Amino acid sequence: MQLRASLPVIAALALLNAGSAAPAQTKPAPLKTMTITATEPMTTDNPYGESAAPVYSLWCHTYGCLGRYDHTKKMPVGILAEKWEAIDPTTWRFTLRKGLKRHDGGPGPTSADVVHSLKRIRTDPESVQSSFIAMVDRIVPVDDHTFDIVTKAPAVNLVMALFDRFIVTSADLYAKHGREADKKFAVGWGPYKLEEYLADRRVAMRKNPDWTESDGSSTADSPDLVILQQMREPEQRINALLNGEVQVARLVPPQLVRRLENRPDVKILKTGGIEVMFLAFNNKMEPWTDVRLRRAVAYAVNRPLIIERLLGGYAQVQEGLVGPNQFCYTGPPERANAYDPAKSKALLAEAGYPNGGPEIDFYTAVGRYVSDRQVAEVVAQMLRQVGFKVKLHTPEYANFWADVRRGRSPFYYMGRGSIFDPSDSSGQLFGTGGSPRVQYSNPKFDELLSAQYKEQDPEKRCQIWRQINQVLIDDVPSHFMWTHNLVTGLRANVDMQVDSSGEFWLPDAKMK
Amino acid sequence: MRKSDFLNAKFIIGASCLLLILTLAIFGNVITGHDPQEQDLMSSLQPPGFSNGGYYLGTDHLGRDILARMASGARVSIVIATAIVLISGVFGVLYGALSGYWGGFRDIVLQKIVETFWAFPPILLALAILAFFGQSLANIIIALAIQRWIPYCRIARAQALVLRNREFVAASQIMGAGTGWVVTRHILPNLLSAAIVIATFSMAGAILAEASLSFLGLGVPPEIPTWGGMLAEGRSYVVGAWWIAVFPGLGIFFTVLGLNLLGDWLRDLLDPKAALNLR
Amino acid sequence: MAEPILSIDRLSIHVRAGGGVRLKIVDDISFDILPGQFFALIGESGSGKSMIARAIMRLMPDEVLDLRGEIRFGGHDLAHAGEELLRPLRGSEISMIFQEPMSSLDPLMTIERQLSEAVEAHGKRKGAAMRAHIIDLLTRVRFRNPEQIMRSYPHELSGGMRQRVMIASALINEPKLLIADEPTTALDVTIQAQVLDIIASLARDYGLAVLFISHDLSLVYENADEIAVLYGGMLMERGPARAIIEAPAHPYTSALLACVPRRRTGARQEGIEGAVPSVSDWPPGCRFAARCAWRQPQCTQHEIAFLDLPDRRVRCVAPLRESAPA
Amino acid sequence: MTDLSDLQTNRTRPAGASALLRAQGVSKSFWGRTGLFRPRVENRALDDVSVTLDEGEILGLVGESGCGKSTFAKVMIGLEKADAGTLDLGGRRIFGPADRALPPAERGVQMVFQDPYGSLNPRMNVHSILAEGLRIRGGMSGAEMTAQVRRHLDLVGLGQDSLGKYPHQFSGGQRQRLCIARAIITNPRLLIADEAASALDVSVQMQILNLLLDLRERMGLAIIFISHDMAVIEYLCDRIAVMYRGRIVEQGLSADVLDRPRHPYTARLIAARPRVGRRRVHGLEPDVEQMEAPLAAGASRCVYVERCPRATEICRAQAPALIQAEGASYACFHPLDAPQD
Amino acid sequence: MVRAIAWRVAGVVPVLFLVTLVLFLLLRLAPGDAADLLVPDDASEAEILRIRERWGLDRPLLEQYFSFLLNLLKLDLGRSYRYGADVFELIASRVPATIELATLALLAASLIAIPLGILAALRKGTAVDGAVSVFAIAGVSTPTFWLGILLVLLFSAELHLLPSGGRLPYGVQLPERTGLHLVDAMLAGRFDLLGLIASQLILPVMTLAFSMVGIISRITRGAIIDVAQEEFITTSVAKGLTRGAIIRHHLLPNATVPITTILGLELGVLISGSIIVEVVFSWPGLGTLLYQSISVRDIPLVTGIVVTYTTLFILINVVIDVIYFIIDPRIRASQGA
Repeated sequence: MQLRASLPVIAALALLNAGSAAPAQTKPAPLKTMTITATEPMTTDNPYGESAAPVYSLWCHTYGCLGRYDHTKKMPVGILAEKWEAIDPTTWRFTLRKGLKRHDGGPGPTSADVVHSLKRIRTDPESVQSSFIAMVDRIVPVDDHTFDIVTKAPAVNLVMALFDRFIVTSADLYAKHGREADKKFAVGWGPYKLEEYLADRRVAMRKNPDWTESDGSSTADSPDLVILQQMREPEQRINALLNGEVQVARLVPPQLVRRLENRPDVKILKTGGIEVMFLAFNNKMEPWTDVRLRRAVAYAVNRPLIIERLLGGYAQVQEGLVGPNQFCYTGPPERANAYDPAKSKALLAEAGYPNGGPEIDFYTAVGRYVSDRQVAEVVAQMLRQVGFKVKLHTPEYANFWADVRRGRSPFYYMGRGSIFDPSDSSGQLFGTGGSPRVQYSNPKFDELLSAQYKEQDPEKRCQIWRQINQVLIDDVPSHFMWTHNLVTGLRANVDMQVDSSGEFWLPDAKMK
Repeated sequence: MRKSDFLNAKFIIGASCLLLILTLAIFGNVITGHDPQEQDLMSSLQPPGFSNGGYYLGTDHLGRDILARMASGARVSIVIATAIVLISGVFGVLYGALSGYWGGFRDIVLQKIVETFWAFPPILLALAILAFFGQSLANIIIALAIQRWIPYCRIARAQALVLRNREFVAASQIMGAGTGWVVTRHILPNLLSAAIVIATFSMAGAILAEASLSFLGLGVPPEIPTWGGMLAEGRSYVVGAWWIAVFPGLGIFFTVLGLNLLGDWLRDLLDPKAALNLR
Repeated sequence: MAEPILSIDRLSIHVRAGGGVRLKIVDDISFDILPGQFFALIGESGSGKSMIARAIMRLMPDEVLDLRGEIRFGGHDLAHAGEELLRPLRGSEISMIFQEPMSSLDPLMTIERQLSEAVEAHGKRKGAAMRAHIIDLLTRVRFRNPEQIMRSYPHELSGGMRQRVMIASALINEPKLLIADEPTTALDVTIQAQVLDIIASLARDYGLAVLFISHDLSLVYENADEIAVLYGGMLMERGPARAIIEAPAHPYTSALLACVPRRRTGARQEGIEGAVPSVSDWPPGCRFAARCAWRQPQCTQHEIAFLDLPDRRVRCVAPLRESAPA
Repeated sequence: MTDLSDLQTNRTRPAGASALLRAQGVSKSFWGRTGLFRPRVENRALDDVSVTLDEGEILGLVGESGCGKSTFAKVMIGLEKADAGTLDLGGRRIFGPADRALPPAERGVQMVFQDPYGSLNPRMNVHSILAEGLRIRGGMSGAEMTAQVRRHLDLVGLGQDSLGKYPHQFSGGQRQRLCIARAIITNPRLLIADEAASALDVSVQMQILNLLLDLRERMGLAIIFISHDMAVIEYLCDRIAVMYRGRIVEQGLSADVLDRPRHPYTARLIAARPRVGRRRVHGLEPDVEQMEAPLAAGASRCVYVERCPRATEICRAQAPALIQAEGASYACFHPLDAPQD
Repeated sequence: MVRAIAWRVAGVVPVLFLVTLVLFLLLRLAPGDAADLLVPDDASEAEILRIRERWGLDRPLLEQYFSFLLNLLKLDLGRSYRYGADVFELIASRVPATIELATLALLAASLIAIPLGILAALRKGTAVDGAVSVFAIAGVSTPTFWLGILLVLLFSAELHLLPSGGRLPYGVQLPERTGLHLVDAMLAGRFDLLGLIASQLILPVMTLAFSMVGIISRITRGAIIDVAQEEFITTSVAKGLTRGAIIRHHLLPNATVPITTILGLELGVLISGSIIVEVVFSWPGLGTLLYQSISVRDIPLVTGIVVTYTTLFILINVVIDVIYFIIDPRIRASQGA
């Protein structure tokens, strides 16, 4: 499981200094080492064995994936693919970059490797990634560097779905070594070479000297050695950053940001997130079948106040599923569910609870999202203020999630990660026959959703999305709260952008 | 300092600590006008003082009054700790007394069960219980009590093994006393003082254990203020809003200190070897 | 008459009891022990006899508040000597054996180490000479197989054997005085006699003075030269052993002798009525008065002074020289 | 007060059924290990012990520590189960190979222990201690119980003011009186006193011995008195059984055994007894105590052979049988009344 | 003695059986399904079913248990759901970290607490005794996580003296033989690394040790006082031994048995109770692994870890027995040499 390549002693010494926090020593060839905190579990060295944005990002950097969405330029850019186009509503043609060399000196990526990768996603017993390629029917190689992806139905969002996720691994190496290839021959074509993989602890990557960006931009300032260091406790991330043990501390919770303020050696980076937090109702469970009560909840919650006082301003109110950070955002909706306790009380009275009630059970995830428990406490209090009789539950996450997933939680606070293109997640969340978590069914919503899948014109498609969003706002199958800002702490010598997904593209990072 | 003065010092300091906590538990809510649950986001993170709207010990991140929560927390912490000590104590003492009194094969079997519990990582049992039955005050008490009966059991068994060979037990058996009779009249009363000493120490441990569970996100439900929970939540604010964590931390410290000092005092008092023997 | 080796002069011992009460458990005791003398100190529980023994060695429990009077030994007053004076004396000039042979030996050490430790502490012998000396002593306390005993741990020996090891340990530096605090009480009667015989014969061999403490007059009768009878922290009668046993002058001594069971040929032997009063409620006057068959009104009115008879001293207003019980 | 002792000692023992207690061939072994997985070693605590006792008689069971006398007491009382042998008490079989062993409470045997400090529960007051046996047996009202308790306090010579006191408020002798009161309150037919006077001061020891004699007179109580002290036995007992390493080596009427001991061990015990006014026989052995190996079952030799000055080949080759003699029986090849070879 | 140890080890079998049985029932009956947690949020029901089938979660409970037991006999603990890796290997990679931490913490605590306890016992009832008492109680009454957080805050974030967590920074070449870094460094002759390794260890070890100082010093004090009241100590004074000799040769050896007992128990508690310290310091030990595997219902891993704990626990007990055996001739005699 460990890829312990030999390392020059010089690196060991450099790190030794970082570790013991001794003053930096000047060495003949300083190695630019960037240690980045990681929180998501890095559980397996099988590139298809885990499904989470940080893990996809790791493999995109090492093995390489087809492409990624550049949040700065607001457009998809290729990594291993250089070109892609829809040649008919269900077929997309991709062309792979030529002139890439595998880290071990082997040949560049070919269509066969892509076909192999699809097969592994689908059939590797450890794979858990098959959902994002659910729309793909098959991949047809055209030549060594060109292949067609045929979808089951028209899929305008194919590129967005595949990019940042579709990891390409070598068919050859897998044919020779099978699963062992992931352990001993974890070599691909990406901008970084994997050097060490310690599950749940640490991943180390070294800059691939042969790499050039597809647009030819310089990677000279990017770090030579990147270490992803698992640190789950936010306090520790801050301490490690302040102590110079790490250069990038991700996911700094709002209450800890102040510890980074006014420090000469540290900067704070704030990025709008795409994880939408919401209060979800199970629309088939009493009393939430009554839209008036759902609306009463929406009007009772003072989101700006919570953001300002509890979240330190590090969040943006979100109306509906499509907010400013999402794809297809077309400006604020016509009608929003703004804080209005009087209206909320009126709705409650109208629904038959003039003197308080109904009694509701409110669940929240704990320790999963930023200040989740505290938010739930405030929300519960606000609901009580308009008359709801709230009992707040804080189950352990596994139980919470099991109940939510099986549709047994009537009312809960949670987030839906990485909603950039809202297409799939909204179908799954709010479509008729979707997952039982929300149990919402609205023919109008279903109709609009399938219409946008077929709409090739981006502008028109976004107009449909505007309508969909309004339906979700008006009908309140869930009440959308906000997206958290992603706060990253950087050492002063580091300059990099963090995407709204929380990830980053290392070749773009700069380190002095 | 003579020994007796020293003993008395332990008692006086220990009792004053507990008295302080009891005063807080009883009168804390009278001093402050605030409700421990009442949130006021607009006045969150107020530092302690006398000119901030009556929040003498400041407010937490949700604008709740720390003093009111300290007072409620004292009550809850005391209730939790007492309940844990009672449940684990009664069960452990009975179990150990029976095991030791019976001896032989039954003792071996019972002790295997004890070893099993002892070998279990404590956090696992707590987690399993809290996960399975949900987080409630009662379940926290059960989850903690389940790991804390073993010290009682050990001491009770050790004592019972000695006591069952004492002649007054034999005399009772000769008169036809059954297990129940001997255990309730001869074994239990004689190991009570040892159990009480453990109980004072264990009570302190229970308060800390509850705090640790809160730290791992498995503490009592959020509506119920406990010192452990306050401390665990306050850790993120320790730089900038120290009062959120420091006051409950002091509360825990003084309670545990008080209980331990009283336990020490009690042990020295009950230790037969310490008594002057003039016979 | 030879100079006494140990001279106890008006010794009183105060202890602290519960509730800050101060009790005088040994009251104004004086006696001398001559070199080579076997001196028996007789008293029942609570008479303070062990406290006197421990006071000589200054091995007293924490409860002891102070010692009054003098304990003279070899020109020093042991009652007020410091540790630096006492330590070289202990185990070298004066040694002591205790009542409980089961707990007097360190369970984790071999007998050899415990014995050699006592020698080394005073640096009198080393190496092979020390070993030979130990073997010699073990033989003298009548071990048939001393080398095996040396290798043993205490738990491997019976009570009597341990007590003999203790005797060997006490004599190992050829002390001038041996204090034996009820060394036979925990032993079976058969073993008691032998242990006592060993002490007495070794004392003769070494010319050693012995302070032998017991609650049983009958036990010491054969070996003692001098007897002192203690009751309630006070000396009741003191004199030559044979004289005291054959004709006790104090009613208490007489009663004690009457308590030694004999063949019951007719009437029962009457024991002493009542119980030894506890330290906290010692009566004024004669402390034995309440149990005394010859009690007279003046017995409880004032302190009873010593009466010097030709062969002994006795603390009684009406010694039993001529009078017989009513 | 009539002194029955002379009558008792002069009485010849009627052979046969009228005896209160008949113990026949009682054996008991403990199985000890010297190490795990090693063969267990049999340690015979009682080897073919037979004893009889009449109503109102006091039997002295004498021997050194570890000779098995306490084990015998426990077997009789029912706290230990014998491996072999029969026990009859008052015509009832209380233990036998083919019979159900009677539980302790139904045997009518009570016991007084050696240590007056360990045999009273420190947390119980005198009333509860004395009434415990009555309570367990049941069927008695509180008032009756208190009356009984008071009567027995009187009987053992303790004041009525003791009722509410706790054991630590009593002296050793008073505690032993409490123990005796507790034992007799259930009206036993046989009282076993296991070293009941050894831990006491001489003056108190005599009081307790006299109390036992009183009880025998007033209640006709039969007593087995266990001791290592021949002097006490001599004072108290009508009959003596001498035990050595699990066997009875000599038994008979006190006067017979004491005046004409046949077994060398008996003689040795007698010689060791402290007596004022008579010089002890000095017969010091080179090693007073040997480290003795546990006695294996069925060892065919005299148990006393290792310490016996009269031992010869035959003593090492076979175990002596019990020989009946005038007033006593003994197990020895070279009894003291026979000339030594 | 070998037999005694064998006997002791054999005694683990019923305990292990009970432990696994209880654990299995607890985990299987608890709500929250491993499959739910293994797949991403948007996974379909079919996907979940596939995962359940893959790990045999669809089979009857008893069948699952028996196949687990069968594998256990072959020393095969199965594969982790979450990591997909062999449970045995996963645990083996984590155990040394926990053992190193726990052992050093115990060592540190003992080095502080035992002398303190002795001092308090020898000066029983004086101000020294009182001071030790208060220090000990302070240790007992400070929540571990709290102390850890404050120590890191002070020593790492503010003073920059010590690293905030983790075991060894990347790139330090340390050939792993035992997995215990200090030992490995010495075996490899890399004495230059000792300082670095120590700097990583110091805060977690201090945190863990602080809470134990109280217990150990109390037990030591009690044990010494008990022994001091034994008659053979009086005998040694009567022999004329010096105070130092009595303490060294009689007091301490005889107090070793109760102290060893408590140290052994504490080590057991430490190994299974270091979770919080491991979490606070990102210490890659067994505790964090357990915590994470419970939260994802990774049954093979949880079971494997608990089996490991149990085994370690028994091993510690065996070691204690061996120590007793060495110290105490009475035990030597009763167990047969």
